[in-house]
Amino acid sequence: MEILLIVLLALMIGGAIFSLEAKDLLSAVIAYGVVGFGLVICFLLLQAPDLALVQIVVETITLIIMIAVILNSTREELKTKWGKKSVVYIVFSIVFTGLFLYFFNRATGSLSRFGEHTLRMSGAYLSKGAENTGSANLVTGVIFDFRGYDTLGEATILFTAVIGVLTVLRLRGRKKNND
Amino acid sequence: MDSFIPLFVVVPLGGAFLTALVGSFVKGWGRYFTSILLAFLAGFSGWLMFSMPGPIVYSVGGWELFEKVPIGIHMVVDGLTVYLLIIINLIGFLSAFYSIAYIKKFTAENNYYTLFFLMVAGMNGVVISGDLFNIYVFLEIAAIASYALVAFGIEKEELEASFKYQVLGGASSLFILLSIGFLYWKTSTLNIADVSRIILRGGKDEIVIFAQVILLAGFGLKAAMIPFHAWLPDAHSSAPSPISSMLSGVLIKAIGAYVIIRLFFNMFEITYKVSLVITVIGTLSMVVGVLLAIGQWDIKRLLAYHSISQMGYVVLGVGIGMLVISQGGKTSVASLAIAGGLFHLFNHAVFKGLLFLNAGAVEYRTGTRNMKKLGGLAPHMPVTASTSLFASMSISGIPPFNGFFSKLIIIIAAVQARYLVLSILAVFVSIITLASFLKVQRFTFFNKSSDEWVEKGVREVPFPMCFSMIFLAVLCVVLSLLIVPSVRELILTPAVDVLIKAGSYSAAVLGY
Amino acid sequence: MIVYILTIFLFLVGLYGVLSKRNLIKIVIGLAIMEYSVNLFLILVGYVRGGTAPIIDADRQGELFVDPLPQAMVLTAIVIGLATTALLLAIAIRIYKKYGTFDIREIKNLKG
Amino acid sequence: MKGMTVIVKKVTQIMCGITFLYGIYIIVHGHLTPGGGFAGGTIIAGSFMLLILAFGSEFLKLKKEETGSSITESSGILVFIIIAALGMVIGGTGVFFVNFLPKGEIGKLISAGVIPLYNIAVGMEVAAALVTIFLALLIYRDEVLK
Repeated sequence: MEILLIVLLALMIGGAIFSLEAKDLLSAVIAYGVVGFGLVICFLLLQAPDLALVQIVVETITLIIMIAVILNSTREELKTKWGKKSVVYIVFSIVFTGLFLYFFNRATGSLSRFGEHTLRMSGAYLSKGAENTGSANLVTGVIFDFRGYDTLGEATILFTAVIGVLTVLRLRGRKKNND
Repeated sequence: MDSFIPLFVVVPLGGAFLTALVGSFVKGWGRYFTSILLAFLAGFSGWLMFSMPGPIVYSVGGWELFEKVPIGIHMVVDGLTVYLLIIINLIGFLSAFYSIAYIKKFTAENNYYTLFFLMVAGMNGVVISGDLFNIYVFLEIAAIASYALVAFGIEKEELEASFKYQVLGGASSLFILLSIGFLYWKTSTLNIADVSRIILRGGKDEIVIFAQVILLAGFGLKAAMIPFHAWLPDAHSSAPSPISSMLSGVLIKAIGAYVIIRLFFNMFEITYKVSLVITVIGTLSMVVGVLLAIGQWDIKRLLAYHSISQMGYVVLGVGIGMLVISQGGKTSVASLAIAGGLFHLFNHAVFKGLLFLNAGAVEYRTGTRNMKKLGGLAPHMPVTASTSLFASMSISGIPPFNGFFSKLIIIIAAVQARYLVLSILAVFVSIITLASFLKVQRFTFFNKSSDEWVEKGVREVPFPMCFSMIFLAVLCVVLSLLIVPSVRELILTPAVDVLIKAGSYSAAVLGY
Repeated sequence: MIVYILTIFLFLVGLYGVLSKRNLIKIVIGLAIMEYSVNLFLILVGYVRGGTAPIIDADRQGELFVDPLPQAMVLTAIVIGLATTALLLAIAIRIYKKYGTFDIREIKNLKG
Repeated sequence: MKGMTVIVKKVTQIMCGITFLYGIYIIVHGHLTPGGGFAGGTIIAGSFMLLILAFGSEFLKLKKEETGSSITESSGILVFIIIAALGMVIGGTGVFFVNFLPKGEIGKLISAGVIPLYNIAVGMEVAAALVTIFLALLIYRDEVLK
């Protein structure tokens, strides 16, 4: 189980790096799909079927939209020169990554290991959630009943994004004749 | 009264959906509807401030504590929250009223008002929420609405500023979510009061420091403190003026500074290191912001850099308070410093909001923001010129305007806490601010013969714009009253007490 | 433990993309990768070894379940990510129309 | 935007109805099985996108104003907030987001109080929102090409 996750994560990291470094934007987007669909399998392995279902559809739609944008504009990645600057960048990122991971490892050493999570807030959801909400699927029970207020916010965010997209994509911003 | 708390979120959200729905059939619907609802909310928050007996805790969905663990989402309204709610809804109302005339120049008015409502709803939601993840969700509503509003004019520089803002804002949101993940890992709960109890019980823990650092980076980006300020000048100067006034006056406070203050006082233990970091960040923002502002010739860009600097004052005041508390100093000094910071928060919202509205009025009539091309506007736009003078004197700390008193309190507190260097820096920055605003006044409203503007037909802006500007200018003077002890005890002291008595927050929510 | 470290590494890869890439689409991809890794991190935190998906049946009473709360949080986060990506792409395509390129170096005409 | 070949069109005709029904199934059974308003809504949006991609926007006579989808979206989320606020009036407790309908028996289709209603409202909203975003990007592209 853990081995499987590690393999999948390695694949996702590979996909992510390839997607960021690819010379063709279309292949970058497809490699990005590897990350998203890898995440779907991770969700399935980690016993989150709800998320897997949402993620697989959302990922597909994101890919469609991204490909539509790219086919509509250009596929070429920009040409970048290798110079002193990029070497400095790479060294800096490697050092930063190492430091971040070191501190992360040190800081989380005292916490519960993988798979040994303790419950506090969700203890009540598991023990009494089904009778309190009447929903057999506890995740649905949590998102629409215990934390329904969050879900209102979430639906609002999608609404905001739609209004934002319609606003940004209108043809003309200002009226022609002032006053 | 308790059951009316959700109105702060429900009213603007409902307003947004109704505007989107009805506004596409009825022309001009959003124009007046927005102002009416926001005026109602501002009045309501004012009423709440004077009639509130103590902290109000509202459990969404009616979920009681289960074996002493909160399981639902709680809304918490205490002195600090009400203080912020008044700022948000008051400035929101005035900006919306100003927009009635200003936004007629743009197309898709309806979307503008919908996004405006959503932004206000998001900020109100962040302020009244008592749950970490809920704060994240509402913060995203406010942030996404503001991304779209920055790009509202869809010209080159607006789109570009919006993209930059969105990338940095998105990254900061993910940092915040990551640190919420760390805190959930450590405590298995999301309620701020509950998290606070567990952290305080656990003593020193490295994961808490790690989460604090990431959280500070995330919210520091949202509040545009100095190492993370890159997006602010572009975004705040490109947006339509009423939106600039909302962004600079309210948004960076409600989803940046407020959350930092709330979490670091009421959730984490105040330690010397963290307070030192916050003070240093505040000082840096104060000094570097004003130095960057000197060379600017674009009015709104200059104002945006001054926003960084003035937010530095707020964070500095609060940071000195934290330092004093962490070293076990006198409570009176700490509460003076925090009071200065919070007072300056309100003042900055008022005068910076006013200055951006002034800049908008100038741009509305002349079509440019470049100070080199302006000058001699004072005879033609008397209201704009005089209100702008009020605001400039207020921001540069000239008595008897409000900015003077809040800066004075912060400086006195710094002296009392023996941080002489900080107080000298604060005075120094104030002087540079004065110089900078003398330049604004001179090059915009005076200095040049004004015949050129007569040909172009420059005259005073329409009534809604004038009304908002005059209202804010009056507030600039009236807010000085907060220095009077009896008024201060009514408004400022409850807000400061919440932070000084850090444990009272958890006690109010958990009841033990 | 190594699972967590790899997830954080994925986060840092995304951050690298956001900070160092000069192409608008690549920046969007970098942000999306960061978001995915945070989602995965939250689910990893909520996993209980041997637990099953939290769906109550009559014949599954008393089984060990994984934590439903991070799942609810991630469901919210996925939709937020979709919204952000859509808005970013809309602005990117608009910028492309104005400038004819996705290159951020040629786009910079803002001072400061 | 033009449509695709006859084979694609024919397959789409068959698939898109099934996808749509599957989306509705996922929404309605959200409180019993994995899935719910978000998953089902995105699936329904997917079926529309399939249709639009295969047949092209001209065939469906789509214009700039996506009035239909944005109205559906606004009303979906309005229904959501009205149900949530109804709890303040009906529940007797005056609480926001209270589950005021009877809970029923766990595992039955009609159970869990207002949760299925929330699911349906959210499903409507999500489906309409995604279709609107897609149409906006697509039709924008058409206009640019002209």
